[in-house]
Amino acid sequence: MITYTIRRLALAALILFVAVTAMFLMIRAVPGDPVKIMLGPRATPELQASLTAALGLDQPIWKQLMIFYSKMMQGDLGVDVFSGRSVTHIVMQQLPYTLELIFASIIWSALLGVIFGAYAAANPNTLWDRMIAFISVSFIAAPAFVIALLSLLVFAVQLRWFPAIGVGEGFWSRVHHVALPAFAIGLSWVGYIARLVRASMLEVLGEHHIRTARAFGLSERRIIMVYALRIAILPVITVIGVGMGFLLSAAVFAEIVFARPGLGKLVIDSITTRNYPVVMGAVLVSTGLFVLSTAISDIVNAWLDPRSRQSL
Amino acid sequence: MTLLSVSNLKTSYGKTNVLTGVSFHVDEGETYALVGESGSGKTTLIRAIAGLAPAQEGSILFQGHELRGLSDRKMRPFRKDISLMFQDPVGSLSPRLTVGGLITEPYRIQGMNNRDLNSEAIRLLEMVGLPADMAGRYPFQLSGGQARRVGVARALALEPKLLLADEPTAGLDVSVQGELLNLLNDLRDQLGLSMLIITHNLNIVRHVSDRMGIMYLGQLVEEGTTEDVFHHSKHPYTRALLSASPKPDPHAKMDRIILHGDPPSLLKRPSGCEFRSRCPFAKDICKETPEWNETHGHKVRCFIPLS
Amino acid sequence: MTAPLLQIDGVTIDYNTKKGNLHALRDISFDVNKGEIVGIVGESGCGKSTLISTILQLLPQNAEWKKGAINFKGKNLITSSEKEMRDMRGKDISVIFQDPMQSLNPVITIGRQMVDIQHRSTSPYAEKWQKAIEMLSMVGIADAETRLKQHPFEFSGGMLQRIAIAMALMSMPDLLIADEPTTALDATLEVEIIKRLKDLHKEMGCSILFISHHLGVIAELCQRVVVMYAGSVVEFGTVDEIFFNPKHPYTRRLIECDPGHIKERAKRLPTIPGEIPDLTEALEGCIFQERCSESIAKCKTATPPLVSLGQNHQAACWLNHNQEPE
Amino acid sequence: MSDPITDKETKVKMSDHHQSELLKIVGGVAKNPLGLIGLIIVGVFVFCALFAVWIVPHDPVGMNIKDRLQGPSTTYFLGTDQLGRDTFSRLIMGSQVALKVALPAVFGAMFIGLTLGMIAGYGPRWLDNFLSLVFDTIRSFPTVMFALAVVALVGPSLQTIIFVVMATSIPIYGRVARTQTLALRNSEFILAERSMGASLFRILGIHMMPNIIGVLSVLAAMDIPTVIALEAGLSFLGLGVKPPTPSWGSLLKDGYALIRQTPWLIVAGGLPIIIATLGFTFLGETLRDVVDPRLRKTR
Repeated sequence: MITYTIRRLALAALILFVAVTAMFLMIRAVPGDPVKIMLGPRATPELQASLTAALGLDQPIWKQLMIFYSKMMQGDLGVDVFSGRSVTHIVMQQLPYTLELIFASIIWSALLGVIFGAYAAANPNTLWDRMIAFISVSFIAAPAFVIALLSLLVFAVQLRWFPAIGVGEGFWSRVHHVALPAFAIGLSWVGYIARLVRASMLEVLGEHHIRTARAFGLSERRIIMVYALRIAILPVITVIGVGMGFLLSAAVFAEIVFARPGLGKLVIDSITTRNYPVVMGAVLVSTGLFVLSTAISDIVNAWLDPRSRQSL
Repeated sequence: MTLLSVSNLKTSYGKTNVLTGVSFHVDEGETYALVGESGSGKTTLIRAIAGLAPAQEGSILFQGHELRGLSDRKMRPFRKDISLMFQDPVGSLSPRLTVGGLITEPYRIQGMNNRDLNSEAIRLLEMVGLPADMAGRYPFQLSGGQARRVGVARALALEPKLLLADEPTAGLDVSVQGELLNLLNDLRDQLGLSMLIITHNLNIVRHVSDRMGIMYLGQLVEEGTTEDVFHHSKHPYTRALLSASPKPDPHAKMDRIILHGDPPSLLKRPSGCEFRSRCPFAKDICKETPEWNETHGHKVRCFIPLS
Repeated sequence: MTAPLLQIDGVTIDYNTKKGNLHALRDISFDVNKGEIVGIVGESGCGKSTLISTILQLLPQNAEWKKGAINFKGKNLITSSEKEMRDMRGKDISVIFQDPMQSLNPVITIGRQMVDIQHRSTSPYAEKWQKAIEMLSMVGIADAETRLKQHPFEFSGGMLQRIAIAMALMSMPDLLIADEPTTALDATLEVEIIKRLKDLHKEMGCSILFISHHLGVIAELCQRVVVMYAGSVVEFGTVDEIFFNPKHPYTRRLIECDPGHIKERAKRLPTIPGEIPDLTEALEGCIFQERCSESIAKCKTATPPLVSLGQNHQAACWLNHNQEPE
Repeated sequence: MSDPITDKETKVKMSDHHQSELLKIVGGVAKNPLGLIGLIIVGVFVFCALFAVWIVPHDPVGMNIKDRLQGPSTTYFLGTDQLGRDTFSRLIMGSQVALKVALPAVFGAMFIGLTLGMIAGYGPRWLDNFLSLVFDTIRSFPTVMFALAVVALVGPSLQTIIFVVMATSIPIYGRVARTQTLALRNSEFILAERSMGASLFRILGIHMMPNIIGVLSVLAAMDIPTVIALEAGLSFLGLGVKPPTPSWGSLLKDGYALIRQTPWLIVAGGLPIIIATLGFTFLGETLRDVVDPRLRKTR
């Protein structure tokens, strides 16, 4: 188990390294001088020269990469050209809001999804099962940001049940603020997980070892909760791990629609002001978050399913 | 005349060596059966001969040409003369092709599609006793028996000299087994075909093969004519195999050799005679590696062969 | 003669499928006495697994009981409640399945599964663990202590089947059902498992219902034999009667076709031409008549009943009727 | 030797099954109620996209300030935006943009993903590891973040969106194609083809690909709605197609700005996206059942 964890984290580090380097080179490969683009109208030659030196853009590419990585190791993601504040500080300030939004949406949607899925699997081909199947398919079809806009329009603007803007102070106020965006992002996830749990549960319940368990008179509850769920849950964990990427993307829209601070809003604002270091920092952190979550879900999977320990 | 001669063939995957020096030959028009249990390496051997699995050492001579290590391109002309039949009757048929398409696949591959493939398909279906309208069907619409016959038709499409058959009767009920073996026997006589059959089922070997070899852990331990091996088996493992298939007769006498323990894993092979750990007659001498000792055509690899 | 342990009387089961009602079992009747080994011989599609599921009352949803009863220790299993059945499964009746690689949970250790099936006994965990070790050594598995902590995929087929036997016999059941336990194994392993089953049977005295399509194994192990074909019993009798004095054409052909039976090298092997009839269509007359070389006119119209021909031997074939013993 | 019972001579028609197979699939989809709804919605959507220019009641970019911000009426079916442009016409034109992005991006990604996936699955191990690393790296960028970064660098345009959407979906198809190829690589029918001397192209093209294309086409049908939503999202953030070309996303962008003045812009922009994605998803669902019945049991 330990060797698997180490090797999986090493792979994650490798993927992150390749992704960051690709990102770094992509920015450098763009035609035109990023400094001139960043400064825009205020581009005086001296300002340009000092900024180029500050960003080390005059160095050869691989040297810049070395500097970037050495600084990154100490957690320094460069400096925000305009405000002079360290990018790491800016990004870390916004990160908690995005995490709060993502976990809120995962918790309610995964919970409801598993309950719907398990119920549908427990009594297949009943009216309930077909209804859940229909609802799941329609939920999956609804893109997060359209649901966000519509729910903003109906629940916040028209009915005023929920606040339309901001994050709120204090626990209950924050929950009240995060409810609507979390609902919007999580909705398609309920359908996705419900269908997955139903399909994988039905498949496992059909396997021979379940018949053996029944032949030994184990109670149906124990068979479902231990013998079947232990295997049926595996694909769900993988999907949740991968899903972090989708949630990050959806979070960008939810933060804009509900005017919440967070990584998404930060990236949008720094793009409109052409603030490359901040864009780079935010994208890098979200990629890191995604690579880490896929690694964690693989590790949890390996812990639950000994067979997959040899797969690396 | 010797059609196929395999000498000292060795294959290994990473650190596990599967075949540790196998040598035998198949004469023209002869049917040779290789008998071995799971893990004996018989499938690896037949796939190495067909050029599907790499063999690190030794030689595979087919009509004097060395096949081991040939690239796919150089091997292609020989594929006309050697054809391989697979264990899973339905699984070895490409699911998206019709039976007609499957049977005439060899012609297309060898670039011989200047002839009327439809009539070839009918001829081949006829040969294996299937109705002509079977050509329009897809593999998943066939029963095990029918799929098995389509496999035979495809294997014999280009009238090969050597047919390699991997467990031809696997998955068939006893009553249907006979049908297929009779078909193979008829075709062998009609086309003067040589056959190399591998199986774990000793009973069918007695009715089909002229000569046979017993394989254990990637090695041949006994070889000879089928009658010789069945009536005067010499190697303890062969004797155990022969006694292991219970006769459908409640009063059959039970002088059976029961092997205790499981076959050792390919990763940690025992030293000396590899059957030593399970052999009821093992002695100290068995710690050495036994060589072939042959008495007029009947070879055995054992220091104290049974009388 | 004490009452048989298990008595199956006229059991008829249909499956309703898209193509209509599949008559999987038709009028199955035979019995198993206490401490006896009864063999069921049948090729693929003869209804063996449906019969086992019916005894255990673990039939799929689309199965429909038509008629018949199964008396086990004086209780009709067909009318028993799910609760009563669950009490018996794994205590009075236990099962060994065909494919050892598939019949154990892949992600749970062997030890945990062996303890779980002792869910009825209230003894502490350590005691159950000890019983598991005992059973494993009884079926010849070395260093059981470490083996219990391993998962099924770390064992060979032969080992897994021995574990399955250990699990089945752990609760000293009255009836052990073995559904083709050795079909997936090599010959040398098969005989070893058969020998072990014989010794355990002598030691424990439980009755065994042994299912196989391998005549040799049945001949060696069983005292009485049921021959099944396409969902019905064609012959039932002592092993000597069945093998030396078969009274049904299918049994005769089956014995002839077994390659082990043919002493000398045969140029042409005997076969049974044709295939199993489609059980969804209306069936009249004898089920085997299409493939039977000795069929007479009556076979096409009336279904032959299972009739006793004396000396504990029954067969369902019109040919026996004109020489019925007085 | 032939079987006496069915000795009748029938002309073996090696008929070409392909077009009849297609008809069978469409027929199968139409039979299922969900599939029928999906088929109708997708049909209307494609019809609007193709004939948008002719069926548009008003000039989608024509401004008349006096009619600005009106609710739905007989002249303006869905009301007008802040510049008095007819929302309904802009909606119809918007479907054109959605299709122009979705089709090339999804089918481009599918074929590139299929080829790379098959190469990774069938090729030597080092190539497999390299391609898997490439797939994992691309996939590790959260899609929208990656899109924003690219748009930030090269500026928003239709081509950028198509490139971004295709780039981020190639790994999805690539990974599925790779696992399918790995599973089929040692199957007996592929070994049988090799034993007959079939060339690499014949094995991949005629024997491997048809067994994979089914799963991938279902994936594509389910991926189109995600692509439409992504394009609309980027336009909503002002980083999609440059105005004034009408896109559903830009409708929503205006709608969001005027959310307190009129709800109609959001409703008009939001509903088509939901309906279109519902249509494609229903179609994808039933397509999966019809194309690959084995998949049905895992529905």
